[in-house]
Amino acid sequence: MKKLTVIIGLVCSGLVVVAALVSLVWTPFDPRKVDGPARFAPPGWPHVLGTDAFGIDTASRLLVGAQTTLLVGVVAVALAAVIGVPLGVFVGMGHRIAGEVVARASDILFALPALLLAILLAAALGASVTTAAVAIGIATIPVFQRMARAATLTVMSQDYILAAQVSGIPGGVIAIRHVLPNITPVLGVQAAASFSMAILAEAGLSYLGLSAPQSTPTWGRMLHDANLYAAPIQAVIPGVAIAVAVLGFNLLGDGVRDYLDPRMKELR
Amino acid sequence: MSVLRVRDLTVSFGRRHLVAVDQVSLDIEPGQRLGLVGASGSGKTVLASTIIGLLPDNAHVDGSVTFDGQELTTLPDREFSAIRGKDLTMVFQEPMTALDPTMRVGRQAAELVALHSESSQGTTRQLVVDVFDRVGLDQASRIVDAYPHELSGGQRQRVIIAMALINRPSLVICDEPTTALDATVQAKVLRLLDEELASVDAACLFISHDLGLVASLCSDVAVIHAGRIVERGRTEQVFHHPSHPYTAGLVATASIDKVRPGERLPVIEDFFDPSTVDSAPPSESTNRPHRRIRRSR
Amino acid sequence: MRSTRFGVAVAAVLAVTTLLTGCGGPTPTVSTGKSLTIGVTLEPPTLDFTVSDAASIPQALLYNVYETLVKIDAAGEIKPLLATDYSVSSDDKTYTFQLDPKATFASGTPVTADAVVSSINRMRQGTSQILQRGLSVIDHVRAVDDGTVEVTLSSPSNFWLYAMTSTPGIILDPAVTDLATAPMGSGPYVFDSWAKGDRITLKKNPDYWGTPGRFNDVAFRYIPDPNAMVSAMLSGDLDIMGEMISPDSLAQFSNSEAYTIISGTTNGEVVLGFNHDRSTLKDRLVRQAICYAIDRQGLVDTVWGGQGTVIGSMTVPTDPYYEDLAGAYPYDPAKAKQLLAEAGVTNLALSLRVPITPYAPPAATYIASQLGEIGVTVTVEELDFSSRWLPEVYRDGNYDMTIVSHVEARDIVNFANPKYYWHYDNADFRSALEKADTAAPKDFVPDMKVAARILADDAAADFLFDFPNLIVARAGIVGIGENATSLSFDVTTIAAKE
Amino acid sequence: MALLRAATRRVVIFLVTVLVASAVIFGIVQALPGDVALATLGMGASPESVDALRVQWGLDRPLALRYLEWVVGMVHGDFGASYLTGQSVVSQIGPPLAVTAWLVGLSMPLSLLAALPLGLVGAMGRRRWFGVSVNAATHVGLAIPVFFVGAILTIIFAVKLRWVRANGYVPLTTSPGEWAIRLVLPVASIVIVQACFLARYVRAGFIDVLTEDYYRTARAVGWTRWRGLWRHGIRNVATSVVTVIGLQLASLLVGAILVEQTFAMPGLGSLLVQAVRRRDLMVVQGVGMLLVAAVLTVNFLVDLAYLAIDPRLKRGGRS
Repeated sequence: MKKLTVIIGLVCSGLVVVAALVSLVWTPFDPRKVDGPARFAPPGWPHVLGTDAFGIDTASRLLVGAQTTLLVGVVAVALAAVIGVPLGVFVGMGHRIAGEVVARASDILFALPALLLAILLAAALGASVTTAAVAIGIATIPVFQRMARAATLTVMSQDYILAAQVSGIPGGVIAIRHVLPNITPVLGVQAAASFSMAILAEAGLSYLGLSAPQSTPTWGRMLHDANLYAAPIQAVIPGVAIAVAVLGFNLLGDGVRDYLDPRMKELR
Repeated sequence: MSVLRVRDLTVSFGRRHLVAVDQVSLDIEPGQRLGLVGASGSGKTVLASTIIGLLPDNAHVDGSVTFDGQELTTLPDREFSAIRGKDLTMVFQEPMTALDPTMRVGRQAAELVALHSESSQGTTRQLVVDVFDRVGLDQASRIVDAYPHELSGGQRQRVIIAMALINRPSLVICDEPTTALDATVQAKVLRLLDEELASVDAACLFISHDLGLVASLCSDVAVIHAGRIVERGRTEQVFHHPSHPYTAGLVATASIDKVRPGERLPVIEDFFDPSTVDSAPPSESTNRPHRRIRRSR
Repeated sequence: MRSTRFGVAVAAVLAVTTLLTGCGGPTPTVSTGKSLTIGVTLEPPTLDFTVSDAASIPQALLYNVYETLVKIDAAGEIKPLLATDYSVSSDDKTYTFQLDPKATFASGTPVTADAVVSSINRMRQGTSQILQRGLSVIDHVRAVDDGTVEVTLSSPSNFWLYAMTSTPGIILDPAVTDLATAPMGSGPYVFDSWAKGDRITLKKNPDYWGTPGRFNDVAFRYIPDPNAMVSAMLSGDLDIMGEMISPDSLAQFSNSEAYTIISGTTNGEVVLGFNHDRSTLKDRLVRQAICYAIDRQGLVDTVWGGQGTVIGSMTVPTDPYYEDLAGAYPYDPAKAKQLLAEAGVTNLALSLRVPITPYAPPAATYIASQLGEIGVTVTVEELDFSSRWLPEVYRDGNYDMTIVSHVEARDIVNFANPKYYWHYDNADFRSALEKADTAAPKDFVPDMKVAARILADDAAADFLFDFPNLIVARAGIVGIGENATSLSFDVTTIAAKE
Repeated sequence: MALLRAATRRVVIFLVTVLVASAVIFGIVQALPGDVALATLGMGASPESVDALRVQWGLDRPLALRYLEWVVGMVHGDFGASYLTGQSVVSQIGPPLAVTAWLVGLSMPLSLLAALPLGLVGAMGRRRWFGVSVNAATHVGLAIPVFFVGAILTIIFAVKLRWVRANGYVPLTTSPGEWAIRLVLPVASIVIVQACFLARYVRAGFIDVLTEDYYRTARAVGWTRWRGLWRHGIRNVATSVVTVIGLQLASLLVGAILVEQTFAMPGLGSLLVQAVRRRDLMVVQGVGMLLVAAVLTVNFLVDLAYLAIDPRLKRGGRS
């Protein structure tokens, strides 16, 4: 069953990656070319998934949209991890006052809902996919910070850390040599989960008009622009695409976690 | 009639059917105490878990276990649960984690009584205090209201023993009950177990790797190695005149105090070469019909 | 200046229709005492129209809660409201209004000349630009007697009386203190409540001085999401979908037994505005090339479900001076390319910064695609209207092209203001407009046609289409004006048949 | 005594955190480009009229002074007044807060109610078809955007079947019937997604218990599989779920905007978006402060809830 989870996760997320790669070199039609007379074509030939209100080929937009989807996930997770993990390790390694300050700052950030951040950021910098990804990333910093801190605490209680400390190895070296490698698996799982959360969050922001403009093909924006009554299928397609991507990365994360967490294994 | 009767019991795990208990048969008479001795991984705990029906989901069981004449391997969980904790109980190895940390210990014990009888809350509490008192818990009336983390390891193990005995069972399975305890506490708990088993007249399957403990507590002993019972008999008989080389090894390594200073300590391999004897290591069984037992943990 | 008979002519028409005071001729089988829910899209930021020019304020309040001396009817004619009659002096500078002696505010206070004078003077203090533009021409106002008001302009203006039919002409109850949340006027409905983010509710003015309102309460529900609006209408939650902003969904309402679809014109010209401060766009050839490159009928078909009239200048069909100039720049990409070549422009890259409205981003997508066909690279950016489009595009002129529907009536005058965000600076047009404004009424229309033609010839902007007045009502709702000639969603003419 | 000292310390830290949060919010909000005066005047605004309005609203005064006034006002329960309407921020927040509170307040218990059996079955049957299918269903449910769920529910139940109202909100005090019938779909949308989300935590919590020795003890003393898991698992599950809900509260209050938008409800998130668009900064600050303070308070309360649920923490407390 665990294997099945990982396989489905791999297939779903793999589909997204393949779609993004394919769209770099080829799409069936120009994903920005308006074709008035062809608007709202039902799925068929030559428009495999039909066309939208502009007569733009939905399949092409879907493929290109995969790029944006991945971009959002990568930017958000990378930002959150690059800032959150060092802070978490730093706090976890036992700097008392600095730790308290970081923890409180992280509390404030955590208390600021991601959406509020995104709204403010979009207001300050303008709504775009990048703004949305950055906002989601910032909002995810505390998640990584806390996760890294907890994992670091566990590692720090191990005897080999004590041994290292006793032999006078500086904290920075311990952090890089012993702590980081040991907390990486946990963070990897978190990264997969945050990745899918970021995709979902971006779809929400798109829905509120706080992410991509119409000219940028993204799944969230396609869903936002879809007319539920004139062509419901044009809402279902991006909706399913989002679900597949989120499901894929979620399952992947779960699969990896199950694999790493010995408690999840059946006892002999 | 035997209180417990195990026949040709084979337990294997997973898709690859890794065998943990292989063709084991044994009997325990009412009031009898049987020691089960073996090294880690020999299949002791799996055997105990099979008897009480708490094997993990991926286990396959073949053979028969009857308790008071009732077949257990095919018994539905609901009916099995009515026996567990009442007539058939178990004392676990790890007292630190065997109690729910979020519940007062008295309540955990009281629930166990209520589960198997219709007695009211008030009398149950008194019963629990009495039993706690009997197992040597000072200030038993205070301890019933304690959470597990407020008790020492020895106190917790006493609670667990109390819980195992509170419903006057006919068979108690003790899985290394004292291994996790300090040496001094170990002796006390063991004496307690001895007295209490006697007082409720319960039979006992006592699992241990420590021959000394088994010798002090059990009239009979079975030696398990690689999932098989390799020797069985009266305790003195087996320990003083082991017929199987593995048993001989066990006995010798246990008697380290007899080794003169400077001399090399004996190891089991001095007496027993696993590759030559019929006791094969856990093997993959093939073509063997397996019934998946009801999932339980 | 010369004397005019314009006012007199209008007055003659008014004399006949005085008794109707704004009624659209309801059928006899009307019921009273029901409530009316109208779905609209944009919620006003405040109800204080002396501060904000948001069209959503008059949409809910004008003619319904607030009344003016004269109003505009569905045919675009000036009709009496609080004034039964008026006359214009021979120098076209002094307007004398006879107030309806029956007229009272909803509070019971009669609408006296003093009240009108103080209201107009109060309006002149307003920061709203519409108010200032409409009222700045007034030299002074005075009460001749209790029922007569005299307004003297500093110079004759054909636009002035028209402006007085909208927010600049609103006559406030002298007792009003809080315009932002508690409007008080003399209309058939009074302001009841404003559930922010949801609805504004009006209730019937029981003591209305004219023909009473036909509904006990009227709610304007604000639903910005086009799908949600259609859902609300389809689920029977709305009586009227006041602004159909997803014309592609019209097919849902094709059952004429259940719904009535009203499709008329508005005063809204959807304009592809050029920033005339940009050197490339200063070149008329480039602007004309862009106009030739855009298939406006195709745009209307694709972006607005084929609803809307293609226009050719800053005028709409209900303007008296309207002339169909839609054929000025037929869709001709070859010609567009040729004009670009003539202008010597290569690799033209333009920003198209549009406000987030139902029509602008889709139109931008369409235009970007079509301009791409003639080799113009267009970067589309969507901006929130209030917080980003206004400061960046409107105030700071930081854009090449933008798309806005100019909803006010006769807003062609904006092209005469070089400081307006287009930075259109054409002395010929300015003098033509000035001439029309101050001309004798009979010359107004031909003079305006000249002005409008200048804009078309110069390709001052690409006038895409007249925003349609697209309304869906449930069957049985009658009296909705086909053309929206004012900013008001005028419910005084609406009735529900049983 | 030690307890009192620790409590005092926590309160001080809490207050300092809230104060810092207020400065952060004020800073971010004031740094937003755009201008409420211009946003209000709209197209046709002249620079003079914009300046006049700014002076009228006191926006020309120094930042520090305005911050001080704001903080001092908040201490007295005065969160300032909207520039646009002159109404107090508190009175503006009230009605939308009620909408969102109903939405979230009804959805959360229902989600939890649905999540418990889903998670329990998912944990117990994690190697069998029923548990696997439940788990798969929760995974899928979690992956669907909530507004998409809302749209589908609307089309089915409001437009096609006409069982309920499509959207909008009517206060409970105005008409309980209308209130209820309009809340059904938005609440259902949240519950569907949120239950799937919580079910995964519930499942993980129960699975944790399944591997615990004390669960084996419970089984050994005669608890049946399901009852034993429920009996001994529910507290463990409660701990993690309370944490999750506590941490999620702010996101839920603001995240409800997706559902509010779908169902055209005048909630807190919609107020916030609207206020940001119009640069009605007092309202933005007020709502932001309210949310952050609420979450910080809830975090504090979650700590307390931990103590109630998990006696192990009574000594020493959570670090």
